[in-house]
Amino acid sequence: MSAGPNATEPNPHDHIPAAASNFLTRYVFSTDHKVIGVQFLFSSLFFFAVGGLMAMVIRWQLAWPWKPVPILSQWLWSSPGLGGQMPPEFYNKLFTMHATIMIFFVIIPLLTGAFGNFLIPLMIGARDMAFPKLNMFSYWIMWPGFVLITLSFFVEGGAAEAGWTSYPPLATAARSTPGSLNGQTYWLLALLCAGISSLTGSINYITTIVMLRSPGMKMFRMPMTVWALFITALLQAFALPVLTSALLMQTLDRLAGTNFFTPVGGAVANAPAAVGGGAPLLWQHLFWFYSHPAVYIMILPGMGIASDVISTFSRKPLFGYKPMVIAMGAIAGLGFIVWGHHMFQSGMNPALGATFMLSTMMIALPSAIKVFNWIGTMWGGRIQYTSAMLNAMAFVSMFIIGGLSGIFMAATPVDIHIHDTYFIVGHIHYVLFGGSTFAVFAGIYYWFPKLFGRMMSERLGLIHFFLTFLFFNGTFFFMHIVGWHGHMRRIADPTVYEFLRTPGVVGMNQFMTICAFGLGASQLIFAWNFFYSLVAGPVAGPNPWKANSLEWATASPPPYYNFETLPRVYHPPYEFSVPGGEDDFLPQTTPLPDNITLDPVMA
Amino acid sequence: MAPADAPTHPAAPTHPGDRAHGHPAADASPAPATPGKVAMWLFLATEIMFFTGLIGSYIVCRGGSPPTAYSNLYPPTTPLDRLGDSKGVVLGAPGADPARAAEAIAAATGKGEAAIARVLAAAPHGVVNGLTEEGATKLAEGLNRLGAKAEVVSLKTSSWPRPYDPATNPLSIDLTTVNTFILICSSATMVLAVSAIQRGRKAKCSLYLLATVVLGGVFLGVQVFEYHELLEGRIYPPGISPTGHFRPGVSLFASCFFTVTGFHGLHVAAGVVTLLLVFLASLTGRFSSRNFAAVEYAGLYWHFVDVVWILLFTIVYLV
Amino acid sequence: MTETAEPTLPVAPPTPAMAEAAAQAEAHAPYLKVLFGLMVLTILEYGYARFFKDATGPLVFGLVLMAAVKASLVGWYFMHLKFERLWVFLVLLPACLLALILTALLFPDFVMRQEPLDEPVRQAPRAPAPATA
Amino acid sequence: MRYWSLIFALAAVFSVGAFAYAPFSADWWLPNPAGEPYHSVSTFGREIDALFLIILVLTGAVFIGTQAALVWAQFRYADRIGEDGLPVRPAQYFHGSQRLEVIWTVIPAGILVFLALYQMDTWAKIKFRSASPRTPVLAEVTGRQFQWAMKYPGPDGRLGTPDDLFTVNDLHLVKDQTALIHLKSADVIHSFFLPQMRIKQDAVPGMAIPVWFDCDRAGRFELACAELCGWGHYKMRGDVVVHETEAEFQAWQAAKLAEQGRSQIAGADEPEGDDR
Repeated sequence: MSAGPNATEPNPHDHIPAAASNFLTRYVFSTDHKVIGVQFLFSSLFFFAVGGLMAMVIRWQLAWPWKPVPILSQWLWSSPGLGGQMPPEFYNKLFTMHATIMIFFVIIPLLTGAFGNFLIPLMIGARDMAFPKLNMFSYWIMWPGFVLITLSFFVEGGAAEAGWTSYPPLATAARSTPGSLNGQTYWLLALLCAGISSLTGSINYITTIVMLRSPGMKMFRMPMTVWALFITALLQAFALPVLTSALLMQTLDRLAGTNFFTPVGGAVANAPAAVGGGAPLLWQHLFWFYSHPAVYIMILPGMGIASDVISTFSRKPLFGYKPMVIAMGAIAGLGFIVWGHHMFQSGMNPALGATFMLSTMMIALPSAIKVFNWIGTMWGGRIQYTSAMLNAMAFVSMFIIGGLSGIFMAATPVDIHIHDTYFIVGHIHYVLFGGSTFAVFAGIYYWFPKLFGRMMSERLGLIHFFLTFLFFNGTFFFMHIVGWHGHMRRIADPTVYEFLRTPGVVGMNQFMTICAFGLGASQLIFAWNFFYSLVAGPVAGPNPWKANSLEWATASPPPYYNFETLPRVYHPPYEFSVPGGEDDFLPQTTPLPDNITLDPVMA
Repeated sequence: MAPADAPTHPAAPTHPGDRAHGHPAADASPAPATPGKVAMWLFLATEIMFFTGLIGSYIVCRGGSPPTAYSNLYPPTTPLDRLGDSKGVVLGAPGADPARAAEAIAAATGKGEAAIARVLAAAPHGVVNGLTEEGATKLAEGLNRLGAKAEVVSLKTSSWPRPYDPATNPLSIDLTTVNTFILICSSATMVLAVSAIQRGRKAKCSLYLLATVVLGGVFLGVQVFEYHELLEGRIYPPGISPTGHFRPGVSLFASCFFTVTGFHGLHVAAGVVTLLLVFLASLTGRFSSRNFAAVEYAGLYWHFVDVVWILLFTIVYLV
Repeated sequence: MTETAEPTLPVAPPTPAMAEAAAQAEAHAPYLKVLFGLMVLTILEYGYARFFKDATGPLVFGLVLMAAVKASLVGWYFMHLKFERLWVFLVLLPACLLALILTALLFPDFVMRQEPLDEPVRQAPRAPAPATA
Repeated sequence: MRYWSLIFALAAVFSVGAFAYAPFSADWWLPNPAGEPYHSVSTFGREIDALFLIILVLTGAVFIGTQAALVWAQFRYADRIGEDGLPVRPAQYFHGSQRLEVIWTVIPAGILVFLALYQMDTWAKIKFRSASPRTPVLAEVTGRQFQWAMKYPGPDGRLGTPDDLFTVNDLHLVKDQTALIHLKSADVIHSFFLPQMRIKQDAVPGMAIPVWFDCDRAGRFELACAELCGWGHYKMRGDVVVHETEAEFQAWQAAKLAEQGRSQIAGADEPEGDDR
């Protein structure tokens, strides 16, 4: 590989700081963004495993209701009196915690915490984040959250079971269901911790991206991943505080007896009536004001990663770089005014529903634009089927399904039927697993050499991808079908209903469960590949994929100061296969050949 | 919002000064902002959204409150349509012999001891409710004969506690106006501190910082006093609270009041602590006309807290 | 959170904006004038609230107007928005806009609550119930 | 290498195949009465199904188009290394096309706006209060953990009178008559879900929400709770019985009233329920 002439004039005032002095400050309470990124990576992958196991137990119950779960039932919840059966409230805890963990402790920390921390300074050519100590804080404040969410299983009544949406009064009335006794309070506090982490992180990211770009790194020369993380951080900064306020109000409703979400005289399960005066719908509005943008928080970084990976392995410039950025901005902007589509059947004013339908339909547009652009990027390229590329292509392919199924829900009348059914569950998993998780895999395969200086096994990667892709579709596709057949979500036993007791539905449920186990088992290959390569993978050079962006201009793994001298940047990171070039890539630190001028609108 | 163009503008292609490691590039053109300032304003934007969640909820809770939610005679959210008896007696003063006044009330209404004690304690705004017109007249006359001050009132409802109405609203506007003055003054001393250090007047800056801390502390003290009065110190008539104490659970108004002013108070407390640290730092002489970022950022935060209070004072107390 | 502006961080070079601010600040007058204005407005608010306490419309309108003026005074002069560049407003305006959008979109559900269901009255019973009971 | 595209093709074919097969199986299609798998029983159901089909066809076409383009790109443009160890074909170097961007912005935008506007009418008919039928109320339905409590006005046609009929998990209506119910909740949020009639509405404590629908087939249907309401959410199931004639309904009501009269509860003026 050619390093390219580094044209940076040495800056006499830029100097390399001293290294962290001991083990504790270097690896545990480190202020190095790379170490913090790796910390985020490991803790969220751990919780990924926990959340995945929960999902499998959920699937077991849906396929074979009330049959004792093999192995796990012995030591998790069964009492002799139940004969190994899962109590229905435990089922509710499982799906509540599965969603909570996957959303707040896996996907968001993985995408923004792990990739955001590791990549932003490297990709914009900075030595570290703007506020390294704040960065460290944003990781360690996750820990109270981890601890609280784990502890909540062991308090009286057990973990929260009001769903990850925690609609009051189910969530606020202590006696409404066992998990609302204590677990819900733990849930709220855990989410507050995760929220503070995201908030401090996002302020740090925005500041870093705005202020610390290396010379020549204009905003429109940043990689899509950085753009995506930047817009994600903006979404978080503006939406999360509203959730924080709502979480605090719910906490106060539970602990201080305030009345925000309790209707006049509200009483549940023979508890004394509350004074009330508030409205349960208020929580839903505030919650979705954050949690709808949160959906984009969970998909935008994936879009960024997919863009970078697809361009690199198509050996071709990204199709429509600026339109892609603008589409992402449009998603973020529109994302703030569509939250009501989660509430079409909630008793919300139907006129408001009609408005929200219009804005929701419009947000499908930028997503469509991005899909077309990804296909355009591959068109005419030289596609290299690495594990990272396959996962990124799976992201595109599955995101199409997830995006199109979203249109059914945006259509208010159709939503009347499919709201709160498995159709929704299928949709969210096509976006969050088919989308974000494949993007996470793509990102890990792609940046693993940069993270740890070693290559992952491509062979195992391909096998892992093949199995994951097949089992993923087997697990989640039929959810659309049982969903439009009317299968409600969050029910512990579908066979209570005649129309869900039919052989077709039961068969699909069992098929999905078997595929889910396959999906879970396939991840063992990934885990083996990950940990084996960590210690014994072949050593990677600085730029194993021959990519252009700045992180590949330094050693793998990068030294704690990232760059010997801050690199100077000459063009966007997607100049692959420039005609007349010796190599098929042109690092950002190398000027464009004289005969090339970039299209000012597209590139 | 326009995230796509938000960041593009001042992004000078020049090296913005590698702040994390000191020594801003001397040859670089002056950065339009420092990372600290960007982060501070971003933080304030998140704070705006946080208070939007709280104040927006307050506004809609208030706007959506049904017209009969509060009344001068009955506790909030009492279903008034089922109550036939809608006269009450306001006890201005229990007179020379409260025990006999209590007896009179007990005879007229059959209320328990605790309830009657609350009526007496709530004077001059004590309210005896649940009376017929005739009963109310009789009781008022009887009480007046005992030397107490009492008058008959009829039921008046409102959708929200009205300011200056002691029967429904426990908040003291006078006290809080004074407190608002104090906070505004602290904002002024804060900006004077920044202005002083910008001109290199270190001693003056410290002095103004100290003044700000003290004024902030006084504001907090008054708020603590107010909270104590509301929660414990006084007994209020039933239109405010069925238990006599104004606590977060007694009505939606109480919930909103304690939540918004409480979180504002926490912000003030955090500001006072920060300013105290900045003040102590200023005593070491580390701030100068070229290095006053910490003072400036603390000031921004402090002014923001002041702005929030200006809104809260208007929305919660006056309107 | 203000600790983000750690005192250990190095000197921020006085930007032109700050220099200008410093120059403006040479005279105390604007700050004291603003303070005076804020005081007057507070007293005005106090009196206005007392005077209009029974007229909700003018009360809310006038007080919110005065509060907005006060808030802008603090922002404009004390927070030095007067001297700030575009980027600060690019941070603040989206937040303010979203604040308005959120509050406004809450109105249809809570403030303009739909009228309660009128208890239905049948014009005539559908059919006389067979006298079984 | 290029054969990796086949797995993506497989997924697309599988998806399209499943959707294409779905209408031919009663279990895979929208829920309808057992005997008539392709007949949606309610007026709103037919409208919703039609809209559903329109979206299904539109998204199906887009799906097939994009997946075909994706798979074709994957297949056609896979990197191939010649015998000399060099790529057979270089990658093309271009940054995009303004014309294409405009085309694939404007056309989907048009389709989406059309879809949104096309739905409005049905939505308004089903949910807007101004569209609620001017018929007497059939029943007040109150969700509570974990059952549906129905209150029928009884012979006098008024709710809240001594001849009200109370049932649990048992909703009766008459064929071809618009049924108007008042939906309430006594404790937490529930959701009134009639799968075969494509009706869903959350029951929110503190609110009374009108819901109206009809049914053109007599028989038994199911009522489900679609919003998580606690540990027993899954079993919050009710029966819906559609009577052939008004007389049949009246007879059922009379019999039930008689039964209620005999039982001791009936004497009390208000059995539980949240009548405020």
